[in-house]
Amino acid sequence: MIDVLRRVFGDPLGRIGLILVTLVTVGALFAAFIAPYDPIALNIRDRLQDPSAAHFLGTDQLGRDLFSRVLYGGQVALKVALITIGVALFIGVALGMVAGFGPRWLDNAIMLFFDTIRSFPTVMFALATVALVGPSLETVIAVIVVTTIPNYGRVARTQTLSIKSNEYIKAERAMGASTARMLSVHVLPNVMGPLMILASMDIPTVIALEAGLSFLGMGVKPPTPSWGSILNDGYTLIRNTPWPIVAGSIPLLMVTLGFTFLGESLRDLIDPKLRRTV
Amino acid sequence: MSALLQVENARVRFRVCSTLQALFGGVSDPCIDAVRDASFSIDEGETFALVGESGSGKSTLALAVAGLLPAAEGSIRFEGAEVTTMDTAALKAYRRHIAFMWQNPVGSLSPRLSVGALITEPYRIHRVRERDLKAESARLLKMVGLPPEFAARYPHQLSGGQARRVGVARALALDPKLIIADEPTAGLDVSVQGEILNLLNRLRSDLGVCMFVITHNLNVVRHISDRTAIMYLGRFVEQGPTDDIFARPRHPYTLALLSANPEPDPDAVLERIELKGEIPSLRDRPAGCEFHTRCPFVGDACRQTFPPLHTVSAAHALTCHFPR
Amino acid sequence: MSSDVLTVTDLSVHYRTDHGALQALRHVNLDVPRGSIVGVVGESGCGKSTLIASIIRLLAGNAFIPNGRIEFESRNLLDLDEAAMRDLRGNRMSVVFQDPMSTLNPVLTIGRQMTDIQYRRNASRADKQRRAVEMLARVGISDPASRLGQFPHEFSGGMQQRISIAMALQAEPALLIADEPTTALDATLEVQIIHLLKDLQTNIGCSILFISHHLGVIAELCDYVVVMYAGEIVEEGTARDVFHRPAHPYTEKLLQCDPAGIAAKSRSLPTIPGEIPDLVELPAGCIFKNRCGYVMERCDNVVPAWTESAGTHFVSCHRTQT
Amino acid sequence: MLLYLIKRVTLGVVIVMLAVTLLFCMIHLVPGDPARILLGPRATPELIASMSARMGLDLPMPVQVLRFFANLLRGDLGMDIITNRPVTEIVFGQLPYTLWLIFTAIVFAALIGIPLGCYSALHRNTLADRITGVVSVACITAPAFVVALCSLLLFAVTLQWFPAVGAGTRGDVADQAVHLVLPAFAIGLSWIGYLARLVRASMLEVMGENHIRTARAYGLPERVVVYRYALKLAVLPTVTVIGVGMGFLLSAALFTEIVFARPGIGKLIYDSIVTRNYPVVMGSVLISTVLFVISTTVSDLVNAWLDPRIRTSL
Repeated sequence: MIDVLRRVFGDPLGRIGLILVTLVTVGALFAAFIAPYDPIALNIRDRLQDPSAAHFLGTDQLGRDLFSRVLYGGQVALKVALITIGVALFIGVALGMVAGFGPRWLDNAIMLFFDTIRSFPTVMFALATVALVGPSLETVIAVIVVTTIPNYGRVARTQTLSIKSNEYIKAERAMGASTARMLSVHVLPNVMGPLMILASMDIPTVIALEAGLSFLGMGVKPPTPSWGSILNDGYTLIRNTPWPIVAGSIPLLMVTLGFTFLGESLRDLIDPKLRRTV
Repeated sequence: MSALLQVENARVRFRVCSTLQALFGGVSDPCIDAVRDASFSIDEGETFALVGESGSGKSTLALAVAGLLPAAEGSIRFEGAEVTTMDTAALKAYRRHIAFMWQNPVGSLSPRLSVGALITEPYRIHRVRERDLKAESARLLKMVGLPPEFAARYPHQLSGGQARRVGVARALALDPKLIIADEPTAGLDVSVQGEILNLLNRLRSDLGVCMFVITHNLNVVRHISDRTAIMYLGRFVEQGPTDDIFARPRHPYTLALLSANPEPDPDAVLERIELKGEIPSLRDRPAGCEFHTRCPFVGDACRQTFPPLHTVSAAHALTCHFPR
Repeated sequence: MSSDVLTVTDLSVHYRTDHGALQALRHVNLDVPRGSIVGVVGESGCGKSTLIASIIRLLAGNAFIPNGRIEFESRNLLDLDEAAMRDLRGNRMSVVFQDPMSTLNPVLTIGRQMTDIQYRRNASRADKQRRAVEMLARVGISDPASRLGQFPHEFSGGMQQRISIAMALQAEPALLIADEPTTALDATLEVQIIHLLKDLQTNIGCSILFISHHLGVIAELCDYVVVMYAGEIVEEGTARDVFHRPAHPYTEKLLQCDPAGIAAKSRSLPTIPGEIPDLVELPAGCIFKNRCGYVMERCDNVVPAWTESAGTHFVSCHRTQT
Repeated sequence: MLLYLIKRVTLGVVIVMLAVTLLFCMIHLVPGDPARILLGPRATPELIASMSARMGLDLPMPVQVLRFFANLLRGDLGMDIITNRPVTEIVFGQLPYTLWLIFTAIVFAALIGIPLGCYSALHRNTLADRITGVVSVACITAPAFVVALCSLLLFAVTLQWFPAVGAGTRGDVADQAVHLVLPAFAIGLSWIGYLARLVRASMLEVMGENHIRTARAYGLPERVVVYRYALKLAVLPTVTVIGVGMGFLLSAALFTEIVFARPGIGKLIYDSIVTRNYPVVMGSVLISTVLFVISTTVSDLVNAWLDPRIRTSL
């Protein structure tokens, strides 16, 4: 682990990624100590201020400090990313391995399920659900989980299929190994490598999706700070002040860039062959 | 005479296109016969070799023997028990007694397990708890001539010859009665080939284990097997004691295979039998004798009728209209 | 004009690796006389592939050539610029590679590929196609005209190798390099390809540099034989010299090991114990000393010289020099 | 080939039907009566009942699904409950805007991304390649709506180079084109990076294959080797990726249409969701699903057409 980190740090791209991710993570985790203001405290007198020493990123239309809101917004983003990817990975891998290893009809059924989910454009599916259930963080998480399961499921299935055709799986079968043993001891460890990398590269996608839904007013409920809702405020105020958009975009771009650079660097280190498939 | 393994008229079929495709494409039979009418037996302590070129169905037959592929017809009996009708539990018990050596030495070893874990994998699968796995792995490594330190290595750190030895060690783990060796020397340099063949011969004389060797290389067969069968298009064309087959091959295909292995001597008098064309598709088996499209000695009868079984001796038989 | 089509003199090729320079070829000398077939024998890791790649100058990016000359038709290939080199490839010298399945472009038709490589000829499309058909017929492909429109995957392995040979000989080169052309094929097809190569060589009159690990095939096809071990040529001579009077212990052992040469049934086959030395940190002295049965004190630290043992027969071994 | 086509189309229809059924289930499993939500808390029970009847909500769900499909076969997607116009008319009125937007974006991305990827692959590990690599990765990850917002802020509001809202005057092609620039850029930017990376990777892979060595060993000019022998194979994966990418493109289009207040199917879905206009939601989600299924099928067929190995195996 330490060794991997050191090697990532040795790669310029990896180093930038690591720094960006660390900055955002630390900012989010220690928001309570770093943030100069309460992110939801109104201060109408100081509304729509430009950046200054008192407010690094200025204030919004309700006079809330944008820098503080950005820091707290990171908590929402990371929470959504970690929970959704963890759950989706777990379900996706399980379904994908069963599809790849199981009988043909089961494979077909699971693939049909994946294809159906994938054929809804993600955001439209999310919007439809949120509109029906009502906006909340839980809904956003549930929707993203459902829409990303097929991503992992398909990769896990492809990997399982290619592993299944390897001679060492045939060898296991010839020795009388049970399906459970083949899957857990021989397939799973080989499937997880590429999937972990894929998952790390999905973090920015999920964060962007959450921000996007919040931007549309379909994500976290106000006044909870989220990067997306900051951007939404900025959009309505676009002709008055550019700063909320800047304040919302910076952390989003930092975190997406950071995780992607990190993921790329990890992937090159761990499995150069994967360049094509992911 | 007690046969350990008795195969009679085995037939293995593969589906090559879907029923729907067959219906649309006007294909009468969506299946092909990868193996057809294969009959042989392996006696206690014997080594039996199956020789054929790519696509001859030799590996398919081996998989069917191990119960890894279903046989469409015929019977496969191991110590008198019918393999083709075994349920999962019976198959698992059966697989304790047979062991595979796979064609791809490195590829048949699970890449994330150490050599020690790999060769004791059979104990874990069959829940053999009374043995000390560490001692076992050292014992098995010693049997195949590898130092015990190898237990800590991983497959990608092994050379082809070493990976082969690990494969042999794993095959020996549960004291099998039959070892099925698929191309035991494939991909090895000639200087290493001998090591593996010697090892197999030694194990056979030390442990009395039976072997079923599958190979395209007749040179390998000569030195390790007692009896040999030659396969072409999924059928046995000649079968008999190895010495007889090498001393006096009778089927033209056997002749051609033997002559295709020239000795390393520029002055050797070559009577090479060059076959015409290529192996026909299994989807489109030639009428009459299936070898007639390539046979240098083809006659009219060969194009018309399937050749009868020609018996040279009790143990030596072939299917040919005009045995040499 | 010398009588040799190809003369390799003191050629070394190294690869840059993380651990240092891997010395894949060291001081290699090799002649291919006009109109002859020279066989190169060696096991994996002996440097056969590097030798070919350096002759056609398509070495991997991390390779470099510290010393040596490769003279082809009296020009040093290592001095030629890329354009001049490209002009030779497929024209004066061509190659048949090992794996027929992957050497042809999968998305272009055979006809397209065979006419593309005639780009130097100032001829009409129909003319080029006629030439392609003619070549396909010569390598024994039936109904060649209609098969021009087919893609490589529609041919069997043996047929693909015939097509590769047709492409290689289309320009009637002076030198054909055949890199294990039969290894991927079944034995009965191997015989066909060997005979085809021999026939075409006599007809066209080119020289062939034939690389193989199959001793029997080399013995049957080649006039001269070169034996390589761990990046060096250890023995060279006429096929008769090398196969009948092997002078290097490695050649001797290799011949003993070939099961095709062992007629009597044996339960204990000869082997060459040990492994090829590390080519990054080369041992001192003779390269074969760790596996040699005749090892002497001198082998430990003195590199054996390249010496003539009889007429055309050369060897690098201390044993023959005493 | 024909059989394959039939199979693909059948699969597509099944997927669309499943998707619609799924959406139906969601609408009905959710607590709350859509008619009540639509009409607000002050609606009278009679009004709600009549609205329910009009929307067909009083029927059991399977019947509703069947009725929906039956109407679908007649090309009828129901009525907009607010304006009372046919949903088909509304959806197909908006569809061209989205299609043009997506098409412009992907063509723009392909025109820049593919050559960029080729260049990188051929000049591997040079400074230019590294810079392209980093920029590409940076482009891929930038979320479309953030790019849309930033470009709106910079190019439309601050610099005023391009118009900020709408799709331009009908019939005025030049005006419409100008209105397309920023939205297409917002959607296409990440695709430039994506295609560049993809083409670079597959180009490098193809260039390492044996048949490229063969082509070089025949002295073919490098230009021919790269553009005729390698590129044709290297662009194959991009076709699949664009086909499957339709889902992402539609999602990106939704954000961009909202940010730039452009008409289009995404904006339609958003607006109808906000106004709880379920027939329009159903209709437009159905159409975008069909769009996605068609694009993956077409990309598979194009792939088969380009790659003889797949073509003959079908």
